[in-house]
Amino acid sequence: METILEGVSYVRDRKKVLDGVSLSLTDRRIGVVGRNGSGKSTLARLICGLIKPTSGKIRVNGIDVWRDRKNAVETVGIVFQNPDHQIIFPTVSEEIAFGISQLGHSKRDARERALQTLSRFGHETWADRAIHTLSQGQRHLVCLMSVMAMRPAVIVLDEPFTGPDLPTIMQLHRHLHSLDVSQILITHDISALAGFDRVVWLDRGRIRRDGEARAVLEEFRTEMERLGRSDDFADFAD
Amino acid sequence: METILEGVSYVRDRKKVLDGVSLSLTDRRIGVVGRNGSGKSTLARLICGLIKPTSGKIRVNGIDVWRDRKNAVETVGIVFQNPDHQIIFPTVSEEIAFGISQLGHSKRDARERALQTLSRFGHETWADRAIHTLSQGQRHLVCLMSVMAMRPAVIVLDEPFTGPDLPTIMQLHRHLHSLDVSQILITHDISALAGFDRVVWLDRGRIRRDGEARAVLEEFRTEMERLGRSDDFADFAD
Amino acid sequence: MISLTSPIETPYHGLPAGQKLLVLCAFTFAIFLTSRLDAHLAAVAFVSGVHLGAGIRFTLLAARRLLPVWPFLAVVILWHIATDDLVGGTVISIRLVATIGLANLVTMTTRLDDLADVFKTLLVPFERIGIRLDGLEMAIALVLRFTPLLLQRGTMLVEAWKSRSRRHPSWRIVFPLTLLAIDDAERVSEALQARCRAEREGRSWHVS
Amino acid sequence: MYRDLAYIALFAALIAALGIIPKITLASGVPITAQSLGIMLCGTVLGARRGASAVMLFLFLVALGLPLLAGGRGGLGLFASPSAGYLIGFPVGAFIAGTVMERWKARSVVAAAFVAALVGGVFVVAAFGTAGMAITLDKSIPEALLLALPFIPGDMLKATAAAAITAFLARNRPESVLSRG
Ligand SMILES: Nc1ncnc2c1ncn2[C@@H]1O[C@H](COP(=O)(O)OP(=O)(O)OP(=O)(O)O)[C@@H](O)[C@H]1O
Ligand SMILES: Nc1ncnc2c1ncn2[C@@H]1O[C@H](COP(=O)(O)OP(=O)(O)OP(=O)(O)O)[C@@H](O)[C@H]1O
Ligand SMILES: O=C(O)CCCC[C@@H]1SC[C@@H]2NC(=O)N[C@@H]21
Ligand SMILES: [Mg+2]
Ligand SMILES: [Mg+2]
Repeated sequence: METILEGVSYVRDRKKVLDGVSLSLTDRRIGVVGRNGSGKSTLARLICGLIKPTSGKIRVNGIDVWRDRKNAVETVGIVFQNPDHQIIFPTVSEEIAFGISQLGHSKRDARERALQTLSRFGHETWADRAIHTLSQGQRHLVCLMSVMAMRPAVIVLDEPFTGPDLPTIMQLHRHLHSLDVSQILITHDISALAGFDRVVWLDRGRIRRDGEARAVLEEFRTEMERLGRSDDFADFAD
Repeated sequence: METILEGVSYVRDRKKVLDGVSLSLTDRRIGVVGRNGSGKSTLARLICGLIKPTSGKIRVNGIDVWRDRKNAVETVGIVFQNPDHQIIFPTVSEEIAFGISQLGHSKRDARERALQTLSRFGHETWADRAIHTLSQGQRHLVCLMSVMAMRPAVIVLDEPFTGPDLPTIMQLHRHLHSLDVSQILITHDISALAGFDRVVWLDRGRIRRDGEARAVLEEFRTEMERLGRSDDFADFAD
Repeated sequence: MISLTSPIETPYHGLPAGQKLLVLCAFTFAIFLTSRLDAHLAAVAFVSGVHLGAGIRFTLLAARRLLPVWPFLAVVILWHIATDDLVGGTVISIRLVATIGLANLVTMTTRLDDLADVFKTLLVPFERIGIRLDGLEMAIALVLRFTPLLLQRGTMLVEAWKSRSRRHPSWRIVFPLTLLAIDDAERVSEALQARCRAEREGRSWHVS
Repeated sequence: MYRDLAYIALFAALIAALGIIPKITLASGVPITAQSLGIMLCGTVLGARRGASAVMLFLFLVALGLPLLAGGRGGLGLFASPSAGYLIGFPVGAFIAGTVMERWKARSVVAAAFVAALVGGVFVVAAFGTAGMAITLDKSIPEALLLALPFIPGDMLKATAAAAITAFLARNRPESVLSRG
């Protein structure tokens, strides 16, 4: 993949949520870390073309994700931080089939593939289940399956592992691996980034560090632990 | 604390979400683990008296939490798994002050204490902020502060650390410690239960193991990793 | 969500939805043209016959669906007795039972999709005057999701309230409920954008 | 488009959800329901076109036979019942309420919303409802007016609620009040 941001800023209610972010992401597995409110989810939305940068340019595999929606949905998928912010349809199979049908598959075909995805995770019985009767972790898994079923080239995962349980997470990792998809993974869990190629550390809307995963993570962890030990939070208030 | 469940079942749409759960929890720090959909959040709601058990009895410090709401809210507090399920009011200070004023404090007093809680976490500036402009981790922190500000004897935390960042989590731990409150912590993160007294392992609505934390966690971890390695998920479908 | 389609199979299930609607419209229109008692008696005989043609069990089910109408028919009759116009009262009562009964029969014997298709065809002329229909199917799916979601948001709010208050939530809880609802709409529109390849600009199916 | 679609569907669902509040059926055969509050909100919050669209979407689903009217009723029969006039008046009422809201840019949202709800959601709807009862029940207009009268006090209350809710939204989610956008 090739995700390129050039001087991207995003202003909301006169607050600079992101401020002059330039990135050129070409590695296969990229982590994004940063404190609460540092702008990680905003960055994810921008990369998927869901919000318009106040200034700057964003291209994913050469596509202007804000303008060219048709190609954007085929290229980049996003799993939102909160499963309830992602779910559109009343039943599980409709939810998973929706994205597939948007890629141009027929309704029948889309449902067929949705069922395949479900059975890949051992949840065939969920097909006609009303989503609101699932537990939160189960709903989170539905969101992940919906996006993976679309097989985008790049997938942006915003804290995807906070809902699913350990066996499901292991299963998800295997599945993601088999899909041959580039990942941009936002997380607070440093250990989830083991084996990643590169890590971007956001701090109050700006890039604080960006580089080889292990080095950035080491520095990030040290700084977070230092902050956590101090009891004077005043200067970090947002 | 003394949280006692006697043969508690909870049925929803003819599905036994919890099935004959008996527990007598007297330790100060108790962990609850289990797979997605095993009934952890349902157990949390029952212990706080938010839903009525289909059968069985629940007492927290001798209080019938479903019937005796007045004493229940003073005794047991809950932080929901999803911050969006907890937030009622438009602004941060209203949200935190609400619970305090419900304990019988005057409006002014409640706001005063809310501001104190905010400044304890270095977020005075949030007081009149619209909650929906906060990031998800920040909203999660607001939920935690709202409940801690009420100083209940027992606090049920449903995956409270999936939103806040590491420094905030460390800060929260210190604060919880200083409050001298009993905790019932639901989590998928085994390491978060280090130092806990006891762990309950739920499996498809029943208690699978219940006992000294380290032993239960060891067994739980082994089983979860075994499940995660196997690719045959069929028999665990819910 | 359950629809009001009958679980009992009838011969009418097989008829094209368009034809059934046409008959219904013609029947309703015709009956409002006259106020003669004999014409109304013939109409009610027709509607009863059509029902019985589908079997006793179906007729009973249909009659149960008409239950809410009965008490009010009694009032109509009483009113007309009081005003000394028993024939007039009978005519009105028969007219209501016959038209509602026949309409219910169409509803009960027609699948949702088929009915929707007929309505969509009927709406085509509206497309000419600027109403776009391409979002209709999506809109229907969204309503079916939002309706239980709103009720669930209500339950959630009550729980959130109860968890920190000794009092029952007051009616005031409708205010935060509307906020939750609006936030849901915003999120769903973002979620749609994330997976829908249609252009963001461009008009929806409502008049614009 | 997505946003419009989501809002329209949400408000159609809102009318449906208000149907769980129990109805009281009067002698005319038309019930007192909370659903007309939903009609008013469609107008005051969404504005004329989107508001009317939301109501039509709701009626479309009712006509299809979904049990979305108070008391779990639905189906084509409703359009031959004494309620028919009200049902047909719903989208018109929402449209008028929305028009008032859009045209009259009073400083105070509460005032504008109250007047809008009153004109569109109460009077226009009542006018259609009266005509409907006159036809289906074969009554003279004055007689039908008498039948429509008992709804007015409740409807005024609903208009007040609609105004309060619209103002609350305008304060806390200004961008959601599309009628003022
Ligand atoms: N209305 C319903 N109908 C059927 N099943 C339901 C309903 N509501 C909840 N359930 C089921 O109840 C079970 C318990 O849900 P609960 O939210 O307590 O799980 P949990 O252990 O907290 O899961 P997670 O780890 O995902 O948060 C789930 O399997 C869910 O599918
Ligand atoms: N309407 C708004 N007005 C002011 N600030 C806003 C608004 N919307 C978002 N923000 C701010 O934007 C910042 C970035 O939010 P974002 O959700 O991207 O953070 P995040 O890094 O994902 O945090 P988290 O780890 O908690 O998920 C936050 O500080 C938030 O307070
Ligand atoms: O049959 C129905 O459910 C729809 C009837 C419409 C009821 C109308 S709406 C205006 C007036 N106010 C009420 O409370 N009821 C009537
Ligand atoms: Mg975030
Ligand atoms: Mg849970």
